[in-house]
Formats: sequence, structure tokens, C-alpha cells
Amino acid sequence: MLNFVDTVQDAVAGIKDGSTVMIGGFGNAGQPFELIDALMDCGATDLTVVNNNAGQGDQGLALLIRKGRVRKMICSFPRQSDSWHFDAKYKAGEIELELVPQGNLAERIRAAGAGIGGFFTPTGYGTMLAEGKETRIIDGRGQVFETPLHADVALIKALTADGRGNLVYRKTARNFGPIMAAAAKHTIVQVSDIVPTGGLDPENVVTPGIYVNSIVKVA
Amino acid sequence: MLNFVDTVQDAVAGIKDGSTVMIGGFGNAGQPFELIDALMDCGATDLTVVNNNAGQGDQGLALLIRKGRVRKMICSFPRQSDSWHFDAKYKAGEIELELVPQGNLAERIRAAGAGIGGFFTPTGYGTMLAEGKETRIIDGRGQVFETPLHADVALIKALTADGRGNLVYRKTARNFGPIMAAAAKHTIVQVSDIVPTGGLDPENVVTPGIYVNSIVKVA
Amino acid sequence: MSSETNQPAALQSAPEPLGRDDLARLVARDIAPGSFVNLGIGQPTLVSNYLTAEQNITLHTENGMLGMGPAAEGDAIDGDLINAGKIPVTELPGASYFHHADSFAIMRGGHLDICVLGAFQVSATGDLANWHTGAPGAIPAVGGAMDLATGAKDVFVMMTLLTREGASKIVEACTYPLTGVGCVTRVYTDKAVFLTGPNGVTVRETFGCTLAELQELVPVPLTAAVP
Amino acid sequence: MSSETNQPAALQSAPEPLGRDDLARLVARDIAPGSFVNLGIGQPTLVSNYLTAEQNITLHTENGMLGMGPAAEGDAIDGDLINAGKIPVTELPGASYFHHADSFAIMRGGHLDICVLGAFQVSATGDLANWHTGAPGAIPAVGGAMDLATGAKDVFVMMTLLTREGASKIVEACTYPLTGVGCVTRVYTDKAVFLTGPNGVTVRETFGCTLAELQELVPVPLTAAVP
Repeated sequence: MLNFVDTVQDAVAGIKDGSTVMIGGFGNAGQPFELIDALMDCGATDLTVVNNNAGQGDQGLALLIRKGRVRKMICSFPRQSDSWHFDAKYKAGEIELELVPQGNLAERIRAAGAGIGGFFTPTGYGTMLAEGKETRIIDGRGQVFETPLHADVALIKALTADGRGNLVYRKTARNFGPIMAAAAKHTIVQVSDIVPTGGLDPENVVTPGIYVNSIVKVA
Repeated sequence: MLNFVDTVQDAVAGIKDGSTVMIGGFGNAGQPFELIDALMDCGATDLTVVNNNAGQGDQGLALLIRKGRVRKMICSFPRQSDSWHFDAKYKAGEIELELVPQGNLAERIRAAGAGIGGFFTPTGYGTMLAEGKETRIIDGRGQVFETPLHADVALIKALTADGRGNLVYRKTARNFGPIMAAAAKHTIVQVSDIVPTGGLDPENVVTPGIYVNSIVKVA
Repeated sequence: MSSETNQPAALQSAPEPLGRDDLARLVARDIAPGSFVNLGIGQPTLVSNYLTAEQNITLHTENGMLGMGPAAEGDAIDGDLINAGKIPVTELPGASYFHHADSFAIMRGGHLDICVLGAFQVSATGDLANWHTGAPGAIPAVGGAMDLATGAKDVFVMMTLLTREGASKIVEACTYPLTGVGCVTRVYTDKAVFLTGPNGVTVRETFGCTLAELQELVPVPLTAAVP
Repeated sequence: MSSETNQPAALQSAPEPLGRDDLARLVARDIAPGSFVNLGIGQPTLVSNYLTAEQNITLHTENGMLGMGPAAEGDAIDGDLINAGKIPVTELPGASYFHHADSFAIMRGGHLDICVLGAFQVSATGDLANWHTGAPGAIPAVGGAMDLATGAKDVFVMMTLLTREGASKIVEACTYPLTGVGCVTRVYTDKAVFLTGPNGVTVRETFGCTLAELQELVPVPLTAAVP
């Protein structure tokens, strides 16, 4: 059921302690800063967070980690020049890390949304990231079995929504938004603009409204 | 390597006997009739054809089947009120049929393009279409292992191409085009219009040119 | 069990068996506002005639569209805009188009609230048979039936309760080839609405018969559904 | 083997070791016209400076774009338009945007002609180690390296031949954690261009050394590549 809410606080109010939360964005592009700030304020903790990175600088996901709200990160690229809050928590043994090759991360999220029970991929075969995983040789190539990655909630950022919850994005800020929207039980979207139903060309909709639960406009 | 060719005959000239050919379209929507006619004229035979259906009426794929060029159909819905050419060949034992649930057909084609070695899906579990296939219980649900479906050639129809081979489609004629373009070694596209590079909005491209090899404009 | 304990007074909701249109109207009324729904080919298509604007239902067609409108007529007929039955349809405001893998991801990923399908048979535990008679020489065709059956949150079946020969289509175990296992949640027939699931078959309402009379027709134990 | 039989006169193509820019120019020259290419973070990015308009190369960035242009400057900087290294970039005519699963499908499905990556080590059979030192306490980060390594049709590595300590980065077997097995097809270094594969290492050209001198540095058997 689709809801248009007035504030980011209302949008995240239902997120429970212990939830798995997917957060869109690659670096800062597409990262829903305002929703993350609201998540911080609402106090939910013991979270498992799925994002490509583990926060940059002193904002958004990085702050959520600094405040100790994140029990576990599932990501492909935690270590960056400005990932000091994650680095500190990791070195202190205060955050768990599941490191996933970026393509496996994307495909696992996509699999969850598409109802796939698991898939074989050559990525990671023969590496330490495949240790303990089922493997098989398919058409002469070693492949690793990967499982879908579901979430309780997705927080994503899009450019424009229409009255049906259909979304379009902007440039490389699209990144994980569409697949996370489909993989989460409850998808919360911050948008720059809301247009009336019929205001988006049906040929150009990127995320159909069926994947969207809450929309909030952020100035 | 992308080529713009002048005629449908030139476009299909390289298709060899024994090829696996994916043909876009769901019913007549998106079916590349002119390319199929050219394939018929070029004489290639002993083909394995992947399409949702097995031809309608007395045109396109139906005629290719009638002329005995198709050794095997891989499809989800061969039997229709006007599938008489397929029906006759099938009853005469002159064509092989691999019947695939439509979603498995789409997902297997998508898997081929995305480099997935195989996947588990609940669709078909416990039915005769899963007989002989590997199964496993995942999260309490019976699932069937399905393999990617690759092709030598895809023949598809789009609305508009730009100079880079980027494509957009029209309404429900989009159907199998984008996933077949990615699953075939060589993708041939008939379009209604060709615009200069820069003439399609990068946000709205459905099939990036990397998946396209030959483009022919059909009036 | 006596028929008395089995037949609350309220269970019989119509004095006569329902016709196809009345049944379609009933299914339409039972679809929750805001739902995303796929209507199968044939009888289920009738349901769309009875959905109201207030219900705000979004129809999905597996060949790549959400926001499908009514059948197209006259100048509105467009060969590029068809439904899964290959009938020309129309586009409603707020529609979207997508390719086949994305369309089936919607179905298979559990995002549709309801699909409504026809059936040859439904078993006591919700197994569905609706795609293939299995007769020698019959050409099989499955389409998206298995994806809908296993993917939608709720699978509603619409059918007559009895075959032309008078046999119940609700059966202990399907004799026709299965479409999906344990997937049907509700069966709308001309004589009754049945709820199916792992605990067997309950009856929500009957049309022109008592539960005891219905039990005579159906070879699996029936109980009245708790309202 | 004598160095004579191993060293065709033409093998030495430069009198001195190549600098980073000369190496990038060489890689750029070797990319076939019309190719789709992904340039990894760091040294490989330099290659883009030497691609010519005539080559008609399309650059892919794994965060969701084909048709990436040069780094953005001044008013052209847009936080929504970045590359995999999170550097603001520009969009060329004919570009397209897509989500992450579609972007990695391009890489993993074998659609990129070439990716160019940096490396810690490459083995004689083309194993690649470029993501993790494996040192105790090091925080690992893999990004798209494994997808590129296993997915692209050709994987080119750019690196100095020797570590700061003088050890060869072309090795019999990698001691660092692997990125991919048997995936590297060509290694561009300051001292030579190596071709790697199931049959071992051949040398296409040397810069400022003979094949014999090169063999002194590299602990795996080298032969001259057949031109």
C-alpha cells in the first residue's frame, strides 16, 4: 500500500531494532541522507545495513555507524580514504562485516526481488570470498552458489515520483535504488519532486510503483 | 562491432544452418516479421528457435515452421487458436518441443546475458515440467534448477535506434527484446527509425548499444 | 458431523447458484483497495468489469505492463499494446512498461497481491491443475500459469464446481498435471466459495445449496469457515 | 635456452623502461576500434587520456553508465554523475544509464571487450591478485574487481614489474589473496608487455632490457611471443 508522508520522520517511524535495512547510493550519489538522518533520530539500533560502501566522511551512513546503530555491514567496498568511522568500529571489533563482490551484491539483491532461490556465478570462484560456499563447474567454469539478499526496509533516493509511486532517477544516482526497492518488504523513497499520476511517461518509468510503500518529498 | 545495414537480407546473411535463433515478440507484438521473412529467404535451416510462442496464422515464425526450417522450438505457449502450422508439424513428429514456463524462459534468457551459470526457482516445482531436473528445498520452498539459455543470433524489433545502437521500444512490444539482445552472440534489430547519436535521452535507453550488432531500418 | 453444526445460518449467501458475471462481481468485491492484481485469460478477465475506481486496483499483464486499462476498441486498437491473451488493451494514467524478465520478476518475487486463474482441478491442499489435460496427443502450452501460481501472494481460482459430467473439480488429489503445489488460497465457484490451504477446505459461503448438500458433491471434507 | 634464440631483434621496442603515461599510451593504442572498455581505478584511468576519437571506444563505469566522458571540471561537476572511483565525470552523446544489476550483467555476461586493472601480482597462468594484501588487521574491500576479472573478454593488467623491494610481481603462484583464477590475458609493465594464459608467459616487447635480462628478474619461464 502506497503512502505519501509529509516528513522523513514519519517515513522511517516503523523501522524496528534488529531490522535489515538496504540503503541506496554508491558513494554519495543516490544516498538518501535525509532518510538516514531520520533513521538515526528515530533510535532504531542493532541494524544490519546493506550498502555498497560503509559510509563516507562524517555524514549519512558513516554517522549511523559511528553512533553504534549498525551491528553488521553487508557491502563490497568498506575501506575508503574517508571511511574512518567504519574503520574504527571494525578495528575495535564492534561491527561485523560481510564482504561481497559488488556484482554478487547487486545480483543477490536482484535475486531477492525476483524470487530466485539462489544462483551460480563465476565471480569469486577460487578466492577467499568463496571459502565455505558451495561450488560447481558449469560449462568448464568454476562457479560459486550465492543466495538472495532480502531486507525488511529499503531507504532509497529517486528524482521524481508520480501519484502511483512510479519512480525515475538521475544519472549514476540510480545505482542500487531499483533493485533494493524490489528486494525489501517495505520501501521508503525520498524524492526531489512529486508529479501527478500521468506525469511520467510509462515508457520511461524505472521503478514501477508496485515496489514502493512510502514517499516523502525532500526539498 | 555495430553495423548499420541497408536491407534485412544483408542483416541475416550470416545466419548458419543449425543456429539457435532467438526471435523477439509476444504474439505479433514486437515480432520482427521482416527479419523473419529474410531468414526464410536466406535458406538457413535446422534451426533451434526461442520465442514465447510457436507462430500465429500464416506469417513470420509460423511460416518458418511450415517450411521445415525449425528443428526445435523452445517456448512457453505453442498451442493457440491459430498455431496450425506448428500443430501439424508437432503431430507429424517433425518438430521438437522444449516447453518452458514463461517466467523460466525469460529468466533463463536473462541469466545467459548476465553470466549466471544457473538458478533455483519455485516455478514448476512438483510439476511434469520439472521432471528430471535437479531440485532442492530453499527456505522451506521446493525449487527447480534452471540453466541459462544462450543463442547464436537474436532477431528483435525496436522502435528507435541511435548511432550507438542504443534502443527504445514501444509499449508491450518491448517484451523479450532487451533480454534476447543480451543473450545472443549476435543481435540483429529492425527499427522504425534511426536518430543521430545524442537523439535518445540517456535516462530512457532500454537496450544499451553494447548488446546490438546489426541495425536495419524497416519502413 | 451433523449438518446443523456445519451450517451456520449465514453461510448460504445466495438462493441460487451464481452465474459467471455474478461470480466475477463477487471476486472483484473481495479484492482489497490498492491491490496489484493479475487476471488470467478467460473467465478471470470478467473480474475487471466489476472493479471500481474507488478500489484503485492496478492490473498487471505478464507481457510487460502495470496499469492496464480496458480492452481497446475502434481507433484505440494498437498492435503494440496487448494483454497476455493477445487482446488489444488500453493504458491507464500511471502505467509503466518493462521487459519480460522484469515483468516476471514482479510475479515470481511475490509482489502481486492476487492473481485470479481458471482451473481444471484444485486439490484439498491447494494444488492447482489448469494448464494441460495430459491427454495423449494434446499439445501442451503453459505460458505464465506456473509463475502466477507460485508467485502471487494469493491465488484465487474461478471455475464451475462441477465438470460437464458432474464430477467435482475440487478433489482429494489432482489427476491432471499440476501447475503448482499448495498454491491456491481461495476457490470461487457457482455453488460456493472455498478456502484452501494446508489444513484442508473450508466453505465461506454457498449459493443455492446448504453445506450438507455441497458436501454431497465434493469428495473432500468441508467445514464452515470461521468468519 | 640461449638468450639468442629467445630474443628476436624486434622484441625490444623501446630503449628505456616506460613511464606511466607512455605505458597508458601503449595500452590505449592496443585497444581495437569500437571496443567497450572498463578502466579500473588508479593507473588504468590514465589510459582514457590517450584514446582517440577515431577509435570510437565506449567507456563503461560499473556504477551504472556506458558512454562515460572525461573527468568533470568547474560547473560541469555534478554529484549525481560519478565514476567507480567516485570522481565526477561527464556524459558523452550516446550514453546510457542503468541500475547496478544491469551494469554488472554487462560485466559478468562477457560483454565488455577489455578491462584494464592494476595488480599486486599476476601468476604465470593469469591468476590475478589485486584487491587485498591479506595483512593482519587490513580492512578488505573488493568492489567490482572480481566481477571485472572474471567477466571481461580480455583482462589487461597495468603495473610496475617490480615491487619497491625489487621482487617480481609476475610470479609462479600468487601469494596475495586472489581476485580471479586464470583471467589475465596481458600484462603491461614498465619493462615489458607479457601475454599470460594456460600455456605460460610470453613476452611481446621489452623496454630497456633484453629478454635475457628480463628473465633474470622474473621467476617464471619467458619466451618470445610469436608475432
